Amino acid sequence: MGVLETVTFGLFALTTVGASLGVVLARDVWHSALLLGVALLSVAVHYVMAQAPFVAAMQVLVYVGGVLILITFAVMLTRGNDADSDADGQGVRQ
Amino acid sequence: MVGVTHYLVLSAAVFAIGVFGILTRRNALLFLMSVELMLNAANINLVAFSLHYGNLSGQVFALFVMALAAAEVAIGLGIILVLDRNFGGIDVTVPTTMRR
Amino acid sequence: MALIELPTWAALAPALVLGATALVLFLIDSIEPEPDTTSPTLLTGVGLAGALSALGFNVWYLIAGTGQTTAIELFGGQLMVDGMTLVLGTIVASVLALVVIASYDYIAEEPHQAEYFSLLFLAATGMTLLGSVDSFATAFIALELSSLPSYALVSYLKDNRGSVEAGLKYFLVGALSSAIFAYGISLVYGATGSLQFDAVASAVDPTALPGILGVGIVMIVGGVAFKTASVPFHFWAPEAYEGAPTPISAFISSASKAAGFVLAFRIFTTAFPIDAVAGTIDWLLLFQVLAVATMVLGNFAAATQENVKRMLAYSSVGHAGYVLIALAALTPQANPDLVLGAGMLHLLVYGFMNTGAFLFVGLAEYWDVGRTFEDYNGLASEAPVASVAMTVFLFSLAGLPVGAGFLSKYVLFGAAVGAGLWWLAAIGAIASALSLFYYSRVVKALWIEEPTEEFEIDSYPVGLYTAIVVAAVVTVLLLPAFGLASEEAIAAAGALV
Amino acid sequence: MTGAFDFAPAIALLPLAAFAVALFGGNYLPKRGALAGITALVGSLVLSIWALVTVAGGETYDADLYTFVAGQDTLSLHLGILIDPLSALMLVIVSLIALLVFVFSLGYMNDEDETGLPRYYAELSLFSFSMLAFVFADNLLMAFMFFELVGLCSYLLIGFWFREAGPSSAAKKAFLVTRFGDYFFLVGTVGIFATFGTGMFAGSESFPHMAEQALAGEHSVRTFLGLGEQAWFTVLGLLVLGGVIGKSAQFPLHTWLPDAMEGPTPVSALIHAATMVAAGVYLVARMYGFYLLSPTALGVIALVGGFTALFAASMALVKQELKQVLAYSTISQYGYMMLALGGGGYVAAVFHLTTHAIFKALLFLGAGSVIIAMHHNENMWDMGGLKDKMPVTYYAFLSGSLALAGIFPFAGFWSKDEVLYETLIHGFGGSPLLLAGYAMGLLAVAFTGFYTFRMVFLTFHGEPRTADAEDPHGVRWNVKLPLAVLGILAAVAGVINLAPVEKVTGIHLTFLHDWLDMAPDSFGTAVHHYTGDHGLMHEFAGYTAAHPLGETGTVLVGAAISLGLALAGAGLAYRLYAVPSPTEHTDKLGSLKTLLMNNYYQDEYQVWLARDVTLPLSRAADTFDQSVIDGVVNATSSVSLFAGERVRRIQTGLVTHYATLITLSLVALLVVFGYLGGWF
Amino acid sequence: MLLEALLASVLLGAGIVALAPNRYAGKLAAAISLVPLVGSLYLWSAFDGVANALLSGGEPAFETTIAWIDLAGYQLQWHVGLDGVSVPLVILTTILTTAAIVSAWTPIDERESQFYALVLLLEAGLLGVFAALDFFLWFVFWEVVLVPMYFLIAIWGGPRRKYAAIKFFVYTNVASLAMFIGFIALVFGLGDSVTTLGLPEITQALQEPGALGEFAGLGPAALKAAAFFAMFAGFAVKVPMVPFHTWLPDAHVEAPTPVSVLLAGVLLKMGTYALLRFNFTMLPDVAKANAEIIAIFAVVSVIYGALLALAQRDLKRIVAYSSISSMGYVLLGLIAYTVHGLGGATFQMVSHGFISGLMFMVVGVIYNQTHTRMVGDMSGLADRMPVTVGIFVAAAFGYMGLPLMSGFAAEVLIFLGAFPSTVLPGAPIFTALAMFGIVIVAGYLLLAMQRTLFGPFSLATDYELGRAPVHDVAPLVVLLACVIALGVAPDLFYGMIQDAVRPILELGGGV
Repeated sequence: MGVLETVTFGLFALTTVGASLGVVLARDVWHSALLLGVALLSVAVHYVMAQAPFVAAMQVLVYVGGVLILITFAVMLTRGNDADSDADGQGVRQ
Repeated sequence: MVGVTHYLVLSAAVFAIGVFGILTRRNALLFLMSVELMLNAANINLVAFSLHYGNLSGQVFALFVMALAAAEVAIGLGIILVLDRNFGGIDVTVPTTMRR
Repeated sequence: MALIELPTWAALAPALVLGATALVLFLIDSIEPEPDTTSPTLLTGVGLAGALSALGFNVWYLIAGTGQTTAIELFGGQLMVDGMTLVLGTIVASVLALVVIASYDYIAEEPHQAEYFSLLFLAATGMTLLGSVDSFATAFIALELSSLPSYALVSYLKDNRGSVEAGLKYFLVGALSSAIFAYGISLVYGATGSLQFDAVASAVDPTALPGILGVGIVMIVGGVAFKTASVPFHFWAPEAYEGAPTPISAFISSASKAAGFVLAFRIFTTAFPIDAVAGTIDWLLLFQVLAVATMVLGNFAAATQENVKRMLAYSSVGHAGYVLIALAALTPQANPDLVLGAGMLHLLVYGFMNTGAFLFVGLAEYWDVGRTFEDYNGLASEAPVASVAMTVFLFSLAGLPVGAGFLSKYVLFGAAVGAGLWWLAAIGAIASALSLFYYSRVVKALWIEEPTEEFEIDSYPVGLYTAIVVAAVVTVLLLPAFGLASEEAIAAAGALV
Repeated sequence: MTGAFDFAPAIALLPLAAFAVALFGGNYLPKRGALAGITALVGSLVLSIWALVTVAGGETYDADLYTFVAGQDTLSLHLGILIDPLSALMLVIVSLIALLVFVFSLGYMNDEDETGLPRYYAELSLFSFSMLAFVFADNLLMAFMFFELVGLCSYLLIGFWFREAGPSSAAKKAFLVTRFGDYFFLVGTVGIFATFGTGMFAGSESFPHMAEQALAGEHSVRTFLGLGEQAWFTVLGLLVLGGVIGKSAQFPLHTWLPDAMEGPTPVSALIHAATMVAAGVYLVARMYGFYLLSPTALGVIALVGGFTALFAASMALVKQELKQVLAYSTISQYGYMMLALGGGGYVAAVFHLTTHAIFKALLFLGAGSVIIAMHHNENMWDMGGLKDKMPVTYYAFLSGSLALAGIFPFAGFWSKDEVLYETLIHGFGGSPLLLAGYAMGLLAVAFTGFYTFRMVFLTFHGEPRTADAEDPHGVRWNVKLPLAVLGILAAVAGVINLAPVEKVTGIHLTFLHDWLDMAPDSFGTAVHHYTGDHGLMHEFAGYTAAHPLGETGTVLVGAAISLGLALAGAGLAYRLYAVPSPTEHTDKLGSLKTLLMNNYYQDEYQVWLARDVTLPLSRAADTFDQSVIDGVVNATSSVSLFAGERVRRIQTGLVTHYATLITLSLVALLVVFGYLGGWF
Repeated sequence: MLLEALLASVLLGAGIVALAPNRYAGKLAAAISLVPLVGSLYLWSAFDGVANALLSGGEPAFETTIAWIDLAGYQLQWHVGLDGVSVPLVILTTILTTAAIVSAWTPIDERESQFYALVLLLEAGLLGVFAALDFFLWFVFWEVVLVPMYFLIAIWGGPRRKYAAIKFFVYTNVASLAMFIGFIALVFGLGDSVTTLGLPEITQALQEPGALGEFAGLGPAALKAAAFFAMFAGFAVKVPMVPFHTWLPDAHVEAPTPVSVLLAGVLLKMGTYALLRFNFTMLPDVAKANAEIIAIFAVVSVIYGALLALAQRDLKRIVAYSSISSMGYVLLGLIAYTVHGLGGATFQMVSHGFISGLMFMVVGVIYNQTHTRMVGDMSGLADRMPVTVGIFVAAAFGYMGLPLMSGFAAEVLIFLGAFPSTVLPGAPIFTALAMFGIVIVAGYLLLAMQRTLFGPFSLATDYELGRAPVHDVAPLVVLLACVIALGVAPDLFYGMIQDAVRPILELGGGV
């Protein structure tokens, strides 16, 4: 039990951290948004493991169902005329 | 056995990644997403400690944080949209009309 | 006593009234579905009524002594009402009333006025609630409740690049800060297993996990530092204040700052009393460092500004530094009532004088006279009454006895000296002297310089004028009547420590 | 009983009233206020004489009349009147000469249609007030006050013709130089008050008396700076002497007096010859009991006096302006008085003071008469031959000149002789220092004889050398009357103290001595208190008289030598200048003449001190002040603003920078406080 | 309630004048200022105060005490009253204000109502400073004085008025802050033994041995010394003393004449008054222990200030620097700790108030006619304006300490007091050094007078020089009369001054 838990935790911890890193490192905002979803979902798994299923449910509903959709929406709205957003970090300052 | 410490490390890592994102990315949306990561890091702590102490206030607070994070995103997106409209983009380093 | 018959939740009446007013404003707006057809006068009137009744409740409760001997606890200790709550409520409601009146003219040409007012009242509700929080959970909620509408209000002029930029920066720094704050809370929860202030204090175990508690406390300091525009979380302030619609600048820089400080006072006296956490973190020293940094940075940066509003913004940072003395000086030898009370008093007086100063800038913007010092040259000949008021505000801010700012500032410095921190007072004094220099630049422009060009002033906005004059009168009258305010503020502070 | 002393304050206050009348009403009065002054001074003179008579009757007066400052548990300051023989005599002299000068002014000023006459008479009245009040002052502070006031009047009157550059400059110089002396006087006064708690001149509560007791060990006083009583009293005496040197134009503070001749001549007569300049000497005489306690101070007085007598006389030898000669002669004569005081000749000094007041006032008024006649040309080389055209002036002037030169039997002979005699006998009596003073005084006698008669001959004898001298402007009774009065007095005033005659004949003729000896014992100002067998001079100053040739012999030889020298000087002048067309024989002195004409460059070094030392010093201070002290102030503000400029640059406008700074600060705080809190 | 009525009348008057039309403002202000003038003279005649208001046994006259603010253990009060030190200064203030107002009729020709209102406001502040007996109340007045002064210099001043005004403003404000910190540290050091910020209570508590506890790591002695020097520095700026004086010449030169009159006449006295009240009454032991240092300050101020005056060409600057010099005497008198030292110092405050006011006013009258104040730009003025020049000469001699004018009495009393001081080692030397100031003062005043007033008439500016109008000359005459009256009868004030300063000497706390 303990080992399995630990392994699961480790696995999802890696997912969480990896996805989070992906969020901040991805060049494309789209990818970031998607990876954010992954990260948030894996966090929800941690909640379940920490015996907080309700919180986990809310995490899925609020974050994935609300926040992520909003962000996606915003990406769509702003992407067209945001030439710089793809070349984040290396963009040329006006 | 997964202890509080593990969660603490995890949350710290997520928090740090969020901070890293804020510091390195210029896209307003990514800024927002990084903040979400940081808030989630807080939530991981809260839930984990809630388990540790066996009281629910941590979980309850985590729920509030979620709700407020959502509200924050909503407001933030609104601002980002007007930013986009006024400055033709969502690069946070562009609006510097008030430097000095 | 009639108050006894009221239910305990009625102690929250000021916040409730403000929240209700926000909803009423929404309601009024929705009665007329066509956008922007609702009478501004009606909106202002309702808003004013709401603000004044909130003010009335606060003053009434203060006089009646509600919650001042023993705090009224609500919702299982999540909220409470005591003297500090009411003093903060008074500050917020007063500033709100002034801002509402001033906004009548300032946003006369703008769309979405009902939303503007509603957001204003929601923010005010959050700020008022910040005075009655008794747990980190409610603290976070109230903080966000006051911040979120503020973000929107700052970028209310959505076609104005300055306003949008201000809103963006405010929002981004705010989001970062709230995340830090939340994380700090989570760590404190981790270290103590509780979110309720009293419980945190009693659960603090200096031996266990000192790092987690310490990091948590520092992060919480960060959260309140953002709210109070203290260094290093002040970066949003100059730009948000400069870009925001001026009444909003006034509101945020006065009321919001006061709310942040009251929260800080409560957290650090109730949840982290220095005796309990001294082994972990000497937050006295932390606040001393922050106070010095804030005073110096705010005042020095203000000294060389060209834009009046931005100068006021930086000066607002500087004033946050003064009030930080109230926390920094809670040393063992200090008279804690006096120290905290002095901080409260300064916030109260600052509420009027700073609001008034910003509203004068709003008046100038209303007349399109420009934003720099030079643009104000000779304005006194056109608007003597407002200029007198502005002079009162500025000199009072600088600590000259034309208004109560003199007393509050010197009581604060005196309290610092009383705490043995004469050097802190000395740094404050130097900063204060510098502030006299830059405040008097405005006065000089108004009264002494010759106008560079003709002013085109064709109307004298009633609302703005009223607000400015009222603020000036209160600022002046608080000087002789300081005793009334100080009694309440010190009693409230005394209840806290 | 109403007596003279009840009216004593009026002696001074009458001229004060005249001051107010002349100042405010002068323009509406006949003679522009002169009559008010004359009336007041007649009153003063009458009262003074009445006081003199009363004193002669054996009464004296010493009273505090007005409490200037009533000290609580500390010293009080009073204004009071001391009338003893000395002050009574001086009151008469001053009021008499002042009255005569007022009368003379009618001719000198009114008849010449000068403007600003009310001012003139007001100032002259104010001077009379101050001088008279100074004379009867009963304490040192009051004396100082009126000493200063006469200085003010001197300043105002020298600068009377303010539209010209010269008088105002001279006035400034006069005031400044005397003020420099007064500075020491004031320090001394303050020191005396601090030491004794009083500044009274006479009586058992007076400071000379207390000092005497202190030295006798009967009473102790507080001294300062760790000095013993004797040394401290010497310091005090020398400090007060500073004022004396300034006011009485003694070396090295004599330079103002020749310049002061820029003032109207009656003013020169009154202030810069007869009265104010005498104030210094009078002051020493007034507090002689104090000086007698300090041999050092006495020695200094004597040397300063002797040297000044000679030094000034040498400069008078070559002057070309009438009044300049008189000015240097005045300095020289006051040197004699100082010599007398230093040499233990108290009576001699007062005697010479008296006679000098008369004959010098006379000479100045005579010079004024000449100047009127010469249409305000003062150069003696432009004169000549005036003897026949203005006989009254001439004879009066001659009388004064004989007195000045010390020719028997004119007043000056007696007094000067007594001065020299007293110095000589005390010099032989064990104070060899005085012999040096005596030698200088004696040499000066010859000089005096020469320059006096050079002046007389150049002015009145020979042929007229200019048109003005050919046809001088006439003078009226108001000029002649004072000249006549003074001329007679100059001839006969010596009778008041014919000491040599007494010594030779044994007939008692030293009336002045008796007079000054009449002061009551309680005052401690009587002559026998100073010079008697148990007098201070003997007990404290250590002076004893010695007569190398026997008493009579010494008197006669001394008188003969000085008379011989005076005659020799006068004779030389006669040879050189009593010719129809004299030439400037002093040219033969060559570079010495240049030196003398330039007053030994005394003015130059004082001007250098003022202009090339003090002014540059003050400019340097100003530069220092502007650049360093004010520079620091301004730099503080510049640095603050520069720092502000730097600080505000932190706000770059880039929100990512803000986030970075926030994070870094937070991390820094965490690290620091973590370290302090021991988290790691 | 007399004092309150007086203050209220001035404040009310300021309000009325502010709203009056410009044309009548001057006359109206003059008329209004007669109220406090007459009132203060009545106060003088009815004065019945005993001893020093701050010390035990002292009973101030016209005392009122009303609780004002309660600050956690410290009560601030409206506490006013007069003793022998403050009455003369109050009278000085009222007389000079009226004189200044009348003298402003000619030079002030724009925004008159504002000008006169500010002058009255200034008067209110000054009166408050001299009357207040509660620290905070006193401090309010102390600081409020800055505000009208700032405007008066900055609006109606000369070409560099803005620089001068802000320099004055900030410099003196910094000084106030230093002083404040020093004083408050002392109060807290007293701990529970004081419950109000009443100056008498604090002063008396400080005299109790052992009342002062350890505070902020400083022992009682160190605390006293620190507080003393903080306050000393603060007041030294106001006085001003070298090297804190550089704001003064700038302020004086730029200020319009009536303002210079008040600045030199009364404002500087605030500094010495405060020194007397705070440093020298509250902390005599520290003063005595550091007597030499203070005396050096005094002497340097006297001599250096006078030297600076000698180097100036601007008549106003000359008088300004000479004020620094004259204020040095006050300090010398204070440190002597003798009746005549303290009393003479106080008397000098009053005397110098009148004389320097008079000097500035005369210079102002000349400026009104010639439009220049530069020594080289004019000469022989006596020819054209004899009365004014006469008064100039009288004033200058008053400044030089001519007997029978108040300056002499003041200086002589100071010297008489300082010379035998037992507190100050080497007192005779210090006194003698300071006294040399009387020579230098004569030097620069005579030099300036010779160059400007005498000699052949000439004027570098294109103005038709005429006689000054009567209302310009009248205040001069009034002030000159005051100077002479005080010079002839110093006891008009000196008796009550002695009553008030004598108890200071009886304080314990020897070195």
